[in-house]
Amino acid sequence: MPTVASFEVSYLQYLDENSQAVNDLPDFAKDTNLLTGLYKDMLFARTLDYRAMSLQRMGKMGTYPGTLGQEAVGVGSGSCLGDDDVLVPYYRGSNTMIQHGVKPHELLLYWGGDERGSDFKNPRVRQDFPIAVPIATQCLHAAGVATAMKARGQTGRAVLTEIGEGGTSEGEFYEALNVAGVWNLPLVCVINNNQWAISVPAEMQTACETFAQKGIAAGIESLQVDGNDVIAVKDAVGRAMEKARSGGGPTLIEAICYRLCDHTTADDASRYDDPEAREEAWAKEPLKRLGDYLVNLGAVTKKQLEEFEVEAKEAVEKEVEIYFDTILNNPQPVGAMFDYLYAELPEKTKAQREEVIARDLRAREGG
Amino acid sequence: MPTVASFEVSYLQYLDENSQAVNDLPDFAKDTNLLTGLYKDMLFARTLDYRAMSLQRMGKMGTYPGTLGQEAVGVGSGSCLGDDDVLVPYYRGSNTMIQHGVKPHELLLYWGGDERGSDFKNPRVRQDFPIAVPIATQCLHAAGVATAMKARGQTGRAVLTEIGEGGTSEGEFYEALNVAGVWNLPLVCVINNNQWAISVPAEMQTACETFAQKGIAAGIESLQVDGNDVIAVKDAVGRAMEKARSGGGPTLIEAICYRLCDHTTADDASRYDDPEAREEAWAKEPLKRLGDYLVNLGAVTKKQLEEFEVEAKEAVEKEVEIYFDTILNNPQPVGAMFDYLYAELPEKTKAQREEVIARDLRAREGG
Amino acid sequence: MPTVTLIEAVTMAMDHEMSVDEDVVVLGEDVGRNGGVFRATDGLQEKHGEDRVIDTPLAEAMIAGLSVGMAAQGMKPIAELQFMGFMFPAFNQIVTGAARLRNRTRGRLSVPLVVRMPYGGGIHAPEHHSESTEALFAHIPGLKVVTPSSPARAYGLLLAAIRDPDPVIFLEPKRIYRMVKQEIEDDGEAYPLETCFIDREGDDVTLVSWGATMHETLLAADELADEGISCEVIDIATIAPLDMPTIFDSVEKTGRVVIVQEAAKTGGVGSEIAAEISEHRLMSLIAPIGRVAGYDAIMPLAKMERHYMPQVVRITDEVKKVMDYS
Amino acid sequence: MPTVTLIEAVTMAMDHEMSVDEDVVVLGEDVGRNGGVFRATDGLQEKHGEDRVIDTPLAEAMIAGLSVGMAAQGMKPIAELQFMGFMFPAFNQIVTGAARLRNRTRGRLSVPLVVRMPYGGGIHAPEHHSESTEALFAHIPGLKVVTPSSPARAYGLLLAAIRDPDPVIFLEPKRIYRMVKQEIEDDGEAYPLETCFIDREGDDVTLVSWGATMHETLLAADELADEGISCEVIDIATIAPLDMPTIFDSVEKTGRVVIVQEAAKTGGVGSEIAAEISEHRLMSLIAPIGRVAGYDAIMPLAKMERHYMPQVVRITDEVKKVMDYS
Ligand SMILES: Cc1ncc(C[n+]2csc(CCOP(=O)(O)OP(=O)(O)O)c2C)c(N)n1
Ligand SMILES: Cc1ncc(C[n+]2csc(CCOP(=O)(O)OP(=O)(O)O)c2C)c(N)n1
Ligand SMILES: [Mg+2]
Ligand SMILES: [Mg+2]
Repeated sequence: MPTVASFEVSYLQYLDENSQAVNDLPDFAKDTNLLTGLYKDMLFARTLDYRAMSLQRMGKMGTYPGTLGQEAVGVGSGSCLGDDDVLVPYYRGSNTMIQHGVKPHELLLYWGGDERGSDFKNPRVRQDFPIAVPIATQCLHAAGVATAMKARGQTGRAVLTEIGEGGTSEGEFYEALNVAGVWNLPLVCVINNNQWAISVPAEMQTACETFAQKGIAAGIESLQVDGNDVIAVKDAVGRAMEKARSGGGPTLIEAICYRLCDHTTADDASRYDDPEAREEAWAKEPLKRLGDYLVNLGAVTKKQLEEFEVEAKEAVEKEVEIYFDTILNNPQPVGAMFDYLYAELPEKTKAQREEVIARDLRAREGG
Repeated sequence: MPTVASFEVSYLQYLDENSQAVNDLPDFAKDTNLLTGLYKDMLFARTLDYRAMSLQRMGKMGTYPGTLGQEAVGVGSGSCLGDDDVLVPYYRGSNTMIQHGVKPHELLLYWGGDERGSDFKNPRVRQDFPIAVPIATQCLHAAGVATAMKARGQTGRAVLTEIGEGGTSEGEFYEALNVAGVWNLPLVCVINNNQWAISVPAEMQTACETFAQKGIAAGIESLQVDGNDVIAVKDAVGRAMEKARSGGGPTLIEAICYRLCDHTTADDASRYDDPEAREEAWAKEPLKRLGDYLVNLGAVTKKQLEEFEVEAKEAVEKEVEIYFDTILNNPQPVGAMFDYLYAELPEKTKAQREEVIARDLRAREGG
Repeated sequence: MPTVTLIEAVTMAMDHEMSVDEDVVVLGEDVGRNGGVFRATDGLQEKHGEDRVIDTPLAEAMIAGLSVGMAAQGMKPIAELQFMGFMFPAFNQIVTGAARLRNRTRGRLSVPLVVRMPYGGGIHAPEHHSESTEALFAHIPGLKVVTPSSPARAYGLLLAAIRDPDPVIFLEPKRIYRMVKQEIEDDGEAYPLETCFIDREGDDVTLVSWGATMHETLLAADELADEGISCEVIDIATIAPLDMPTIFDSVEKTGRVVIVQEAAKTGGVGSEIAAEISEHRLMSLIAPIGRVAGYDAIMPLAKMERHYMPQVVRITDEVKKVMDYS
Repeated sequence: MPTVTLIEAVTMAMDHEMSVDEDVVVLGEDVGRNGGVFRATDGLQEKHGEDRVIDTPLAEAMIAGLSVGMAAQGMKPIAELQFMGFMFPAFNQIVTGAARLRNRTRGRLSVPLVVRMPYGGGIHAPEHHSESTEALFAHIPGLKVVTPSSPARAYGLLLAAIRDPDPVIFLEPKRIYRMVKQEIEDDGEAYPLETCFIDREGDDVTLVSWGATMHETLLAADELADEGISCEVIDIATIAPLDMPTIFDSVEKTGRVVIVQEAAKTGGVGSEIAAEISEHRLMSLIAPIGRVAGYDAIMPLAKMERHYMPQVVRITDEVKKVMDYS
């Protein structure tokens, strides 16, 4: 039987588990300031994460999906986004979003149960999509944004979207890649393969040996990267975005890491996760990976790393303050429930709006 | 970048376009009686097709999806089904269904607008699914049947399902393959790549160079066959079914042919099909392919081929008679609309059943 | 003025809006070269190009989801789903995507999208090609749902739908695609949404319908007029949000209502109309509210479909029942 | 007799039926090792094995479609969808697959399937986790739709659903998953479907509800009793097909009806109930039919959700309005 088509999936890593460079570093990674910046951003991510979880435990926030162990995926990908690019994130995309310009307090608002958290105020991200909770739906929105860019001949723009490895079992993921392939859309899709879909391990999602190979079904370029190595993530996503911006079409990138936290604050991973596997994964985690590298290189000192932590905590605290200030001193009026349903509220619904406002007023007046 | 996974798609053909054997024939194909049988079955398929279309033109049947040029795909696949296997067909699966034991007049009833056409009476096919019109839904049903077989430890049984190449763009197709892969289900999925999804050519569905490679996204064995070569189809599907029955898991098979008819009787392919491409495709069509081979071999004479045509016409006519007899002399009572909704009709709906029966009676009595 | 069928009016409206607004694009299965399986997009690709009349891969979720993304960028996609029976894969994107984006982002992003689809039975189509499930859309906040009952309304309402800044589900009653012709000026005049049309004035009973069954409803009104029963006939046209005041006014006048829908009776749009009347105009009623509807059964295949659907005689019978009530 | 919560009763029913019927299997996302995100399948995999309590890949269409195939082979799958907000990808398979197979094959194949899913708001869950769209299922011929309002009903109705030879959508009001405990004998006694429960007898007004809002409805009835208004309270339990005779009898007695639903008002199940009453018991009514419902708005995120939902005061206000009517 003659072979009529053949395919390969490659794997990209720059820093190995011991923070040793195993490949010639890409140019950007020769800039230790830039790397230190990435380190700080990952540290901010982790700090925000811990803080959000503590807020949730104190009953001051809703369910929150942590990103522990996945900081390199979000920070590395998000750092590749330019002013004209559009991010279409998934619910665990906080770090990607922040990299592009979403304010951390907006994320707190969203997960705290306030819709204004998706009304990103930074002009740079006004076109970005809000968090997608229904899994895989975001991939199609991303393909749609990319279709608009292509239809309007906007070279120089591209779309980044992300999904969990579990989400790749949804048909809409595949439909999005397929249309991106056949229309050669400026789309990059990053799979955060954190090994778990809530309690279901990656090997129970698919018989595939890689998640990257799912791109072969769409005829698009597909590769794997070490998702604990922010240099590898940034390099792969950066090149893919650049390719997309210049008309080269879509790319699928699987970033392999490990979800070191519970699925969300509503979950308890100890029910299903193997402590040993988790222990092993801790040894590979992205902050240590890059921190050790920078220290070994002499670019930063251990002491500086500790100072960064203090800075990160302060920065997070500022965001938490804005969050509290907003929900406590400036809550949404109840009529807001109706104010963004349509450009103009239908006649039929106006009485309902009045009712909810009147009821609220009455309740406040001590009814 | 090291390669972490690699894949190949191979192509199977035994008889080339000139009816020359290009490979050692599989054992079954050395039996010229068997091949003659396949020829007759394909001829029956084509004859039924033409007759169904003429019935439709005369207003005596509903919309009908022809199988011209695709007879080898249906007959070849269907001939691999055993008593214990289950077929989950798509709407263009008439020939596969007939091979397994569905009565041709049942298909006429179905497309003629009578639900009884899906109540297959042959015990051999009582478990087969009816035709699936919503594209790709059948793939999941097939995976479900295969799941039941596996759960019950029924080795020796397998499921065959089929889909058009256009249908592979639907997410449910991919979801079915993915679960079949990860659960190692006894499932064979045949893609009838007839080059068209109504008016949309195959190259507008996907960037893939083969439809077979879509199986790589599910981690399952995938190959291409010449869909005009019934020997190749039968060989590939037969081996895949055998593998599935013995616990070897799923296979995806793309059979390449050409839709030589309109999409259905409601379509006019001349609006979009290129006459030259169609002309070329006629030269490769499956009946000619096998007929010439058998004549060249001396296994049948040209005269015999003509006799087969007469036989086929007679056989089709018998089915048409049963069809007419059923719809004219034994139509469904109107209450049937309610009789199979649930095992037992809900109280709430009983009055509606009585109403429709009473109205019908009144209308007949000349109201 | 061209004399056109309902489906030609649909084409005319899309053509008009594509000509004046370059953000308007058409996408779907077979809408391009083939001009749509019903020919609703006939000639549009030739005129406006392959970039604006786009044959998509075969995947309805994709068509809807892609449209959401395009619309969020300010384009105005008109997505065709081939039949209402095949809208279900797209339902997720319509409900969780299109209907919500404006609300979710407090107005930052919006979805000026039209999803067109032919619906309803009576053309002896194959399985899954004849259903009427408009009620599923009508229950979803954030959507508008519109259906025309004549060529002029098809033209005017589709223009309104395309120009509407929010997602509109535009349901085309395929049974009457070519039933009547009407003179229509291609002048780009849209009809208002959320507005019922009173197609016949009358005093004894209010008949409310939409889409294809407007045809039977008007025929029934004719027949009943011969018998001395004066029907007011309302085409709701916009299924959601409903213009109840027009219906209320009529009910105040007549005191009797019969609602005619092709969809299964239980949970149909007719139930909502009846519920609204029983909440807000109960005391105007002098007879029970009649609903003539498709049965709570699965739409039968061609041989039996006529028994399923509301025929004129079912409407006249119901009206007489309501009139005889005392 | 064990004293259990509603969710424990759900587990108990599945456990019971899996123990006596080997065709019963449970499948869904995280139902196995994790015991379900709400723990509804807690302990089932340990007891019945990985082959019968199956963690699936993450794909709802797949879960539903697979279940149709399994059921057609005579298995009795209980499919869990994690939240009602994620049922949309499965809707195609539920409507075009599960609901129709018996009818399509004239009874040759059938789908003894239960699709379970938690629904409703009030637990401060994230976006898309709080909707109530039961009306979408209730409009589909071929489906049954059931929701319990107490642990005992959860147990009895779920057993009935599993034993039912046709597809049943079993909606679990997650807000009351752990609200009350009840003593239940694990005796395998099913409750009847298509049967309303009269939870409180009364003369002045009939309150009709289902699921979680039964809680507020009963509280409202208590409050109203203090004010001298006697409420009859009905839990419809089976949303489709509806047991209207029980409601009709009550309306004949009281002449007044208030329907309470958490879902958006327009096109909800309450509209169907009101429509049925206005068709068949109009003349028993001495006041307009009141509907207390979720607003026709998108369920707000946690901070505002309480304003969206029918609170006790909204019910008592509506009842008083209906009582004051003259
Ligand atoms: C369509 C849909 N189904 C189910 C869920 C519930 N759910 C939320 S997260 C999750 C697991 C996702 O795993 P994965 O895709 O690997 O992403 P991760 O959470 O690991 O980042 C599930 C099942 C959902 N949000 N959307
Ligand atoms: C879900 C769904 N969408 C759309 C259709 C309408 N439709 C029927 S056949 C067809 C084209 C299918 O092409 P392909 O899958 O290649 O199969 P073929 O008809 O060529 O055998 C379409 C779009 C359908 N039946 N189901
Ligand atoms: Mg994951
Ligand atoms: Mg095809």
